[in-house]
Parts: sequence; structure tokens; C-alpha cells
Amino acid sequence: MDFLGNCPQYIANGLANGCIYILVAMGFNIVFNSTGIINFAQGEFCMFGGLLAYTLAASLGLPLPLAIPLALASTAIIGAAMERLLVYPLRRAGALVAIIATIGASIFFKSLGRVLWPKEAYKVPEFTAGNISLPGATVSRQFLWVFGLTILSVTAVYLFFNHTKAGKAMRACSVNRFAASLVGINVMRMSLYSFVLAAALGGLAGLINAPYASYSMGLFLGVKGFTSAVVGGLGNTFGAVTGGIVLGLLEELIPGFLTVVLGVSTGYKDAVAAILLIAVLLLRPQGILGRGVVEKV
Amino acid sequence: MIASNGGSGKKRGGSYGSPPRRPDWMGMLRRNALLLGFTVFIMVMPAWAVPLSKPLSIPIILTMRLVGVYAIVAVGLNLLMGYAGQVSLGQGAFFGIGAYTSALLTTKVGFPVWLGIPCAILVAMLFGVLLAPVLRLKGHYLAMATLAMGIVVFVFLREMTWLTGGNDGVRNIPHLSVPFLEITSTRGEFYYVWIVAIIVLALCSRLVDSRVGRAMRALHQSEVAAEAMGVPVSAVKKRVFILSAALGGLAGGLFAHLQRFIDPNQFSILLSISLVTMVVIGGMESVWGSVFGAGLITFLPKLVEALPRWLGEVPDWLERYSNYEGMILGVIIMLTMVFMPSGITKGMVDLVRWRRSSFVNPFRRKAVD
Amino acid sequence: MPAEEAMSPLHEGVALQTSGLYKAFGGLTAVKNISFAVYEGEIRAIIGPNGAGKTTLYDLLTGIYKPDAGRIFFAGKDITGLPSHRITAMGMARTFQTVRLFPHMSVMENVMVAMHHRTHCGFLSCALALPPSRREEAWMREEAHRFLHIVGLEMQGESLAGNLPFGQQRLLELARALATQPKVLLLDEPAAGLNAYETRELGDIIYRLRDMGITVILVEHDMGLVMRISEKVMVLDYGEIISEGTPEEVRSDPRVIEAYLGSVVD
Amino acid sequence: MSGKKIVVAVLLAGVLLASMLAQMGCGQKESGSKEPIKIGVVLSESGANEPLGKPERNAIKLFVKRLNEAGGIDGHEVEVIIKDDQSDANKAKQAMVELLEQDNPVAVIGSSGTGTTIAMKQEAEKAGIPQVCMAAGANIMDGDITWIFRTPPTATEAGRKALSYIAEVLKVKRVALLYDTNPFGSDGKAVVEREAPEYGLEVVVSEGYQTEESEEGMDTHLTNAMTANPEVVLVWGTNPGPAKIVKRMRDKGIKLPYVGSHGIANQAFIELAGEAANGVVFPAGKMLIYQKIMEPGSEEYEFIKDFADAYFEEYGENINTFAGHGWDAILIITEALKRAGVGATPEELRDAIESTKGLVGTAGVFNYSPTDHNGLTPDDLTMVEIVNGKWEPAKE
Repeated sequence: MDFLGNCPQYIANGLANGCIYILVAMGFNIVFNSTGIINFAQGEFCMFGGLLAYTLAASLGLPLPLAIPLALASTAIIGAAMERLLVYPLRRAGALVAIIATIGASIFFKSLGRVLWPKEAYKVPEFTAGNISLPGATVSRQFLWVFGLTILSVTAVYLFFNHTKAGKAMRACSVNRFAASLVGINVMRMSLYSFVLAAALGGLAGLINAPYASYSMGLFLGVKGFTSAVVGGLGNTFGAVTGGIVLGLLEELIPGFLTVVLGVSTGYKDAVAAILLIAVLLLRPQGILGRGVVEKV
Repeated sequence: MIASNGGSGKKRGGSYGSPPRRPDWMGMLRRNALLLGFTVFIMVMPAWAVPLSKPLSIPIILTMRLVGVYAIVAVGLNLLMGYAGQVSLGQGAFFGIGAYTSALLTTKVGFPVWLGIPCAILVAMLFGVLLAPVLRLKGHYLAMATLAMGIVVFVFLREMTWLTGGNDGVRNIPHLSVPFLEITSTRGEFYYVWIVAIIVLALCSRLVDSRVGRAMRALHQSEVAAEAMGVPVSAVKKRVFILSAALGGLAGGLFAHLQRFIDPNQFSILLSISLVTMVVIGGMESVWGSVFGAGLITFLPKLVEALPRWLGEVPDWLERYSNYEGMILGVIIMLTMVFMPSGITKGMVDLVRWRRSSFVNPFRRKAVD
Repeated sequence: MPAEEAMSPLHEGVALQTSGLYKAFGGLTAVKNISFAVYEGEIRAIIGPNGAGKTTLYDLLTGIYKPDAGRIFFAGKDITGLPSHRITAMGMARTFQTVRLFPHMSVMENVMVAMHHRTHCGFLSCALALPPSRREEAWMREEAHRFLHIVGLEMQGESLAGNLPFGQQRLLELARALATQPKVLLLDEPAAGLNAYETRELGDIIYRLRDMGITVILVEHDMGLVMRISEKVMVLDYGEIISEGTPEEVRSDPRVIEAYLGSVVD
Repeated sequence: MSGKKIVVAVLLAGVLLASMLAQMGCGQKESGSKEPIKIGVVLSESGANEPLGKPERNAIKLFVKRLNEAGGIDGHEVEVIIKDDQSDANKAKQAMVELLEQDNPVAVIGSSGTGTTIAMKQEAEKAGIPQVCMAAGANIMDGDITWIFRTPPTATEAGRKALSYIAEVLKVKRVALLYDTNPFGSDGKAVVEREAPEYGLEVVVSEGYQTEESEEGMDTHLTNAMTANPEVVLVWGTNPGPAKIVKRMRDKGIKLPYVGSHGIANQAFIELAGEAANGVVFPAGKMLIYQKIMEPGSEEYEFIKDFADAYFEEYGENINTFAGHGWDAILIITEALKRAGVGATPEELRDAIESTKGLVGTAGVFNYSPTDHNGLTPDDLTMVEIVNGKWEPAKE
């Protein structure tokens, strides 16, 4: 059957997109854990990552091994600036105020991106061009980088949170910020670190996400990344992995099924992530991997 | 019923209450001063705003019609979000549903407009009932679920071409009307919209100070305590949600007949986000704050646009104002949240109080969560 | 008290009765096989070391949690699993250990919220300010004033609840609970944070409530208050009833002493 | 109550500020001896259609500048009032009403996109004022066309051109259509699906994509399309979607011919698609490759060259299709004004535009009539092929 024949390709595409979603989702998780905020500007970090990489590598002509760390570092600095100027002053404000403030930041960033990079898209240099043929599927070489860097990032984030002092401190903040501050953890500094890390991860996602970047990509990736984070269980690193892969695969398999088997237009693809998000939130709000939460009154 | 309740209360505790009040006309006038003042302000507005529009290069009355529409939906959202504390990032969905309902009924079925708009309200309420289960979620999760809801409605409006016409939109939507009279002039539309808006504002400002309004505010501050005090929390939440959907539908219906051409892209999640911004910037838990927020967000682009004209010759990069609009809006949102988290209207009120008494500091006031 | 016995038809004059209540959170059993009956007009104290399950018991009684097993009878009906607001409407009210007022509402409004289930005007009637809703509103103000008077807060009606001093916040919570017109009132550590004078006042108020026909159950650590006002005392430890009787009986019960001393040593 | 006082204070301050500004506004000097002719312009200078609106604006401003330097129309200066609709129909309608109410223009130009144009069209009809649009959407001309004119070739003409190329040059039958789900793409989809049978073609699959999707997302759409065994891939969208698709197609080694829409008739497509752009064929106005297909010295050639040189001198950029549409729009109105006279009523101006015949513009030769307000025919388009990163005429 055609659909089954196409499946390897769908799965390969789904995995590639899923990897990007994982990186964005981890950014959401890290910030959520240490500050309790959903950072709506997470998608804009991806935009900065991609467009800065374009500027450094394509416009200024820096070699990629130099341009990419620079782009990531600049994005991280933007994240840090956002934390210090916006999130830190709001550390005692409620969830809604923080949500709106990060929405404000995302509007600002997007607009800034438009001023600096006004064209509809820019081509970010690929790490390695070309493609690989697998049985039933063709993937670009870039895919290997995406896959490898995602695994590397997930591992690094996991090791950081479980085997370093700073990481453990950040996890402590996620469990109980007050208690963490009592045992001498500098909660405010953890919040800064989390934004730096999240911005860098977002920037990475933006610059490896297929070789195109534009000022408008933030919202698109932000929604997907958040969906992945929630589907897997907000705040959970492996949840982000599961969520990203589930969303990535569904987004390719469902339209594939609709077009090839049912012959329906796939303009509905845009709604897949949103419907998945609502379904997961209503049926299993703690996410696929999340544990049951007893609400303490 | 009431009398027997009161009686039984008295029997137990003895009579401590004050004697029942007589109708107090002066008091009512004083209590409604803001509403009355605002009504007068709106009614005389064309008199001074029309001559002022041209030199300012800001079409005040024209823009005010839209402010009225957005004020209606923002007040509805404020009931849900500011008063009852249930964040919705998908209010644009109800706005769009209302707009499409009225537009399609009047263009395809031939309903008169004054019948199409009530239908828009009903259909929006119906969707409110259907989508109400998301209210089981709290905080961030609710925000995201409603955001997703907005995306789903947007995609369906775009893709269900057999009904909505897809990206081609619905055009030649009739003008606003009352039975036997079509309203086509800008000033007529202005009055039409604002009469509806002022009625909505009056009802909502009454509502928030009533039994139901208290229940809403109570459950915002502590759901457990509200429930324990006999407030059926989920039922109240659900009703507020439906009410805000209804107001969204009403505003959407008005919008469709003002614009007379709608397409799905006008109801994307950017609309929802700007509605939330109106509420938050204007002031949570404040009916009048929403009006102010709607006005600010609607007039801001006009101001930014008119600025180069006021300044005379400006360099080309500045004239391409629209790219900066987003930056200005973003900065306003961020500054408001950092310095006046309870919104600009409340912040201003506090600022004045602060001048009088050192105990109120508007920059330290926390918003209710 | 074996469960079968408790399941039998309610005795005359029993205000609140439970049989074999269980509640576990994850692996931790917070409430274990609790059966008791409180008679109308009684002042019943529940004491026990911290973490003994007293507040969880309250949460079960008022419907905030659903018990894993067991039943609760109130006002002659089985109320197990009913939602909290229904139970309140039937006449059981409570206060909270950590004060849970509506801090951004006025004192008066706090009390008026508690009259929600005794009033009926809906969205439309309220928004239009129809005569019934205006009458109701006036009546609510009057009633609220009366309850504030009982606890002595009638002068603070218009100030924000969050701005009251702590002791008055406790009193306001009491007034608010009274405004639901309870038959049974559950107080959760009402004297915590009060000074000696305020505690004595509180005792008097509780007596007054009993005289008004309200059955009072209180969880309290202030033994002076418990011994002074309660008619019967129930002691919880590790989620179980370890002793029940008059204050004197309980005071001399070796199990109680052990529980308390044990907890002190812990 | 202090809230009330604040309201009063804010209102007072507002009125004060407003009156001050009003005075400033009145102080603006009136230049020129004769009343200027006002033409309202609404463009998408920002938002999704920014790449269209910006060159259009540049061209219009340049045209007016040159016209006024040459003495205007009968000694009257032409003044254009440009407003941005941010690619939002709702704002376009608002801008249109503002223009009509405040500036009382003799005609309006706008807008760049289809939805925004339709929103404006209704107001133009209501006010009875000629409107010249630069949007390609075929559905703009649905319904009443009394007041609306158009300068670019429509999706219908572009679609027919592309389909006839597929049928007559490529000589294949099975078309896989990939379209952007935005208004540009869905308009093209409607045209292609409607017109294909006329050319004996079969649209075997129509697949909607979102332009933000990654290359892998596009790969899925391609995979879906390939399942239907097409003989040619027709992609209807604006950047960057088509570039991602063609790159992916070539990466996967799909050798099928790729036909694009006039939405990729710009340098950005070549930059984005890189190597993969070679071999792509799309319909475009002749202006794009005028040096290669027109005789130097012919009227059309000189007209475009003049425009291109002036534009380059002013902005340091090469002309593109959209700049051309803006140039044509203001050209058509001013030419009609010259014929109808400065004091013409809207009806007279409209009639003058309708009587435009053989007017050479950048997009072709405009011939309007009371029944045809499009002005162009598919013959004004040409098929362009990208060869070594350059535009060349495609073999016909």
C-alpha cells in the first residue's frame, strides 16, 4: 500500500522535525522548572539563533565552526538580558503577569527581528550539504547533524541536571524554590542560568532547523515546542523527548494518511499540534510521562 | 424565599441589621457617575473629534468604532480573566465565530443584520458550552489550551471552504441595521457600536458588583475557599466562560458588519493575543480598564502612523513606521507588567493616591492571581 | 466502633456521623478507619499531633477530597462524594488552618460571598439589577452586617480583608463561615496566632454559637481552650482515633500521653 | 472618588494635547500655486505582503516625484497619501475609509494583497471612486467591477500560462499541485483546478503546505504528491516555501519538471533555492527579462529601461515585478487624469481609465474597456526559466 510504502519517509521527516521540537521543548522546560514561567519568547530565541547564524556565516563570511558558537552565545546573551531586565523584576509577580510580559517580549523580539532581517527568509548555511538514501527514505546530511546534536544536547542537559552541582541546584529550585533558597541556593542566579541555557538551546534549534530562517518563525516553533513539552509532561527532560517525537511523527503521518489514503486536503496539518495539545491537556494533563499529581489544598 | 431566609436568620442571631434602605437617587447617581460621564463623553465625541481628526491625521471617530467593538470583547475577556482568573488566549476564536455566523447568515441565508448579530451571540455561546471543559485546567495549562483552541478555530475557518469561503473570505456583508433602517454613515456606526458597548459596560459593571460578581472574584482568589463557602465553582466558571464567549460573539458580529469583508486571517491567534493585551494593559479586574486598553491598543498604530506627519519631514527609515509599531507595543507591554502589573488604569489611580498617602505605592502593587 | 454499627440508621439527634473513612495519598495513609458521631448542639474537639490527619479529615468531611472508603452522613443523608459547595449548602461550614480569605475583597464582601447558596439571582438578573436582585443585595448586606457584629468586625466592613490584622482575619473567617448558616461548623485551629485575650474572646464566641444551635467541631492545639469549652474530645494519631471521651478522660488516657510525648521526642 | 478625577484629568490632558497638535497641523505650509491632486494609496508595507508593498511604494513615490518635477498635470502637483495596511484586510478597509473621509482623493491605488484589496474595493464602490489595485487574486473581479481596475496579471492569466506551458511544451498530463495555504496559494489552487481540464490536464493531487514548515515538512508533502505518480510538479506559493520544496525535490533526486507561480519571480527565490533553482520554470511579466526578449529601441523596451534606470538611481536596487505594478498603477491613473482633465468627476475619470488603449506599461500593454478591467492578457506574460542562477526565456 502506498501509505505504508511512504511510512519510512514520513518517519524520517517526523524524527527530523521532532528533534527540533525537542530542543525547543527543553528550553520551555528549563525555564519553567527554575522560574515557574512559560516563556512565550522561546520561539524568538530560535529566530535569533537562525538569523544570527545567517548574518555571521553568510553575510560576514565567518567559518561555520566559529559562526555557530558565536550565534549561540549571542542568543544566550539575549536570553540573559531578557531574564535580567524582565523576568527578574517580575520574580514575585503572578503567573498571568509573567505570561503577558513574555508575550510582550516576543512581540518586541519579532519586531526587532523584522527590522534587522526584513526579508521573508534567509538561507542559513548547512553544516554539510547533500543527502543520504536509506531504504524507503531519503534524508539530508543535515539530518544527521540535527539528530546528533539533539542527542548530544539531551544528554548534556540530562547530565547537567543530574550530575553537576549547578544542575542539581536548578532541579531543587524546580521542586521548591523557597526551600532551595533556604538551603543556600541562589535562586535568582539559577533563573538567569536557565534563561541562558534555554536561549542557547532555542538558538541551536533555530540554526539547525532546515537551512532557512525568518523573523516570523518564532511563533510557529514556539507553539510546536510547547506542545511537545506538555505532551511529554511539562518540566521533564525525557518528556520533552517523547513529546517532540510524538508530535513530529503525528504531524507527518496524519497528513500523509489524510492525503494518500483518504484524499483530503492537508491544510488541516496546522491544526494537528493544537488538537494534540488540547487532547493531552484534557485527558492527561500531567503528560504522557508525567506522574499523577496530587493537588495539595 | 428571601424573606423566610432573612427571618430565620434573625430568629437565631437577634436583630443586628440596619433598617432597609430607601431608594437613594443621589447615591445611585454618584455610584454611576463614571458610567454617566463616559456616556456623555461618547455622545458628544463627534462634535469635537470630527474637526480634530484632520489636523491630527488620526480619524478619531472611525477608529473609535473599532475601539467600541474591541471594548465589548475585552470586557467579556476581563470578566473571565480579570475577575474570575481564568486565562484565555483564545478569545479571538469566539470573535471570529461571531463574525462568521452573522456574516454568513446575512449574506447567504438573507437574515437581516439585526437578527444576524443575536444569532452570532447564540452560536458563540454554543461553542462556549462545547469548549467549556478546558476550564478544568488551571494557569499555564489553561492558557495554552485556549491558545490551541484559537488555532484550531482559525484553521477550520480557513479550511472549511464550502462554508466559510476559505481565504477568499466573505464579502459584501450588509451594513449594520436596526429594523427598517440601515446604518451606513461612519457616525451612525459609531453611535450604533457605542450604544451597544455602553449597555454592555453598564451591565458588566453591575454584574461584577453583584452576587455573581463576588462569586467570580472569590473563586479567583481561592477556589477551595469559594467552594467551601458554597459557591459552585465549576458552574460559575463555566457560565462566565459562556458569557465572555457571548460578548465575543456580539463583538464579532458587529465587527463583520463594520468591516463588511472578513477573512480567516483577521481572526488568527494574533487577535487573541492583542485582546489579552488590551485587558492586561488596561487593567485586570476593571471594566473601565478594558475600555482604556482597547482604546490604547487600537489607537497606538494610528499615533505611530501620524507621528511622521506631525514632525514634518522625516528620514525614510522612520517613515517605515509599521516595523517599529511592534517594538513600541512590546516595550509598552513589558514596562506595564514590570511597573504597573495591575494595569495602567489602576496604576494611575494608585499613583494619585500615592501622592496623597505614602501607604499606596503603585509600583509595588501586585496583581491578583 | 465497628463499621456495621455505624452503617445502621442514624440515631436521633446525631448531627454528623462517619463510618470507616479511609484516605491515602500515594503510599501515605492520612486517614484510617475513622468512625465517629457528633450530636446536635455538641462542642467537639479533635486533637492530635501534627500530621495526625486532622485537616485531611476536615477535607473529607467538607468534600474537598473524596474518601477512598467509608461513608459520611450529615443531616440524615449520605453526603459521601458530594461536591463541596453542596455540602456547604446543606449546612456544614468550615474555616481553614491557614487563613483563606478573599484578600482583595472587602470584609463585607467576604461575608456576602458565603451567602451565595442562600441567594438565587443569576447572571441576567444581577446584570440588569432587577428588583429581586436589588432586594436580595440589600438583604445580604444586612445579614452580613449581623454576622460581622457577632465577631465584632462591624466597623471594618469596607476595608480590604487582606489588610486586616491576623487575629481579625481569623474572626472574619469565622463570620464568613457563619454566613453560610451552618448546622455544623468545623473550625481548624481557630486560636492559632491569637493572643490570650483574643483566645478568650474566641471561646465566648464559640459558646454563643452553640447557644444559637450550631454544632461546633474544632481542631485545636491550644489545650487550655480545648479543655475549657469542649464537651467531648477525640484524639487522632497517624490517621486513627486513639481515644475519645470527656476532656478529663482523654487527659488521663495513657495512649494519648504516649502519642504526644512520642511526637515530642520525634 | 479619585478614579473619577483621574478620568477627568486624563481627558483634559488629552483634549489639550490634541488641540496643540491641531494647531501644529494647521501650521503646515501650503505650497504650490494650484491645488494639488490627491491620490490615496494603501499598501502592505509590512506584514506578510511586505515584499510586495515596499517596492510598490518606492515606485509610486518615484513616479510622482518625476511627474511633479516635470510640472505635474496641467500645473497641478500630484500628492500621494500612502497608508500601510499591514497585510490585514481589516486595516486596509480602515485605511481606505480614512483616505476617503480625510483626504478626498480623486482615485485610490491599492492594495498589494487580495484580501486587503477586496476590503478596499467595497469602500470604493460605496464612495464611487476609481481604484487601481496591484493584487493578483482572480476573485477580486467577482461581483461589481464598476470602480476597480488592476495592473498585474491575475492568477487566472498566470495559471493559464503555466498550464499551457505544461500541456504544450512539456507535453505531460498528470499535474501534482502543491499550494501555500495562504490567500495567494489558495487562489492559485482554485484557478489551476478550474482551468486544468481545458488544457487536457489532470490535477492528480492538491497538497496544501505552510510556508514556515521545515524542509522535512515539505518532504512529506512531496512524498504525498509523488504517491499519485505525477509527471510535473506545480508549486503555487510565495517565498520561502517553493524554494524549500525545489531544494528538497532535487536533494531527493526527483527529476520531474518543476513549474512555479509568478510568486517566485524574484531574486530571493534564486538565493534561497541555490543550485536547485536551476531548471525551474515560472510565468512572469515580460519585464523580468526584457533585455533578453525585447528589441532595444522598441517602445516597451525603452519604457522599462527608463523605469529601471530611474529606480536604480533613486534606490540603488534593481526593479522587480512589484515595483512595476506600482509604476503601472500610478501611470494608468495619471494618464487617465491627463485625458479627463484635472477637475474630472469620479465617473469621468473612470470612463477615462476604461478608454485606456494600448498603454505601454511595465507588465505589458494595457487595454481596458467597460467589461474588462484587467487590462492584460496571458500573452503579456512569458515563461521564464532559471539557468545558472539567471532568468532566461523558457523554450516555447
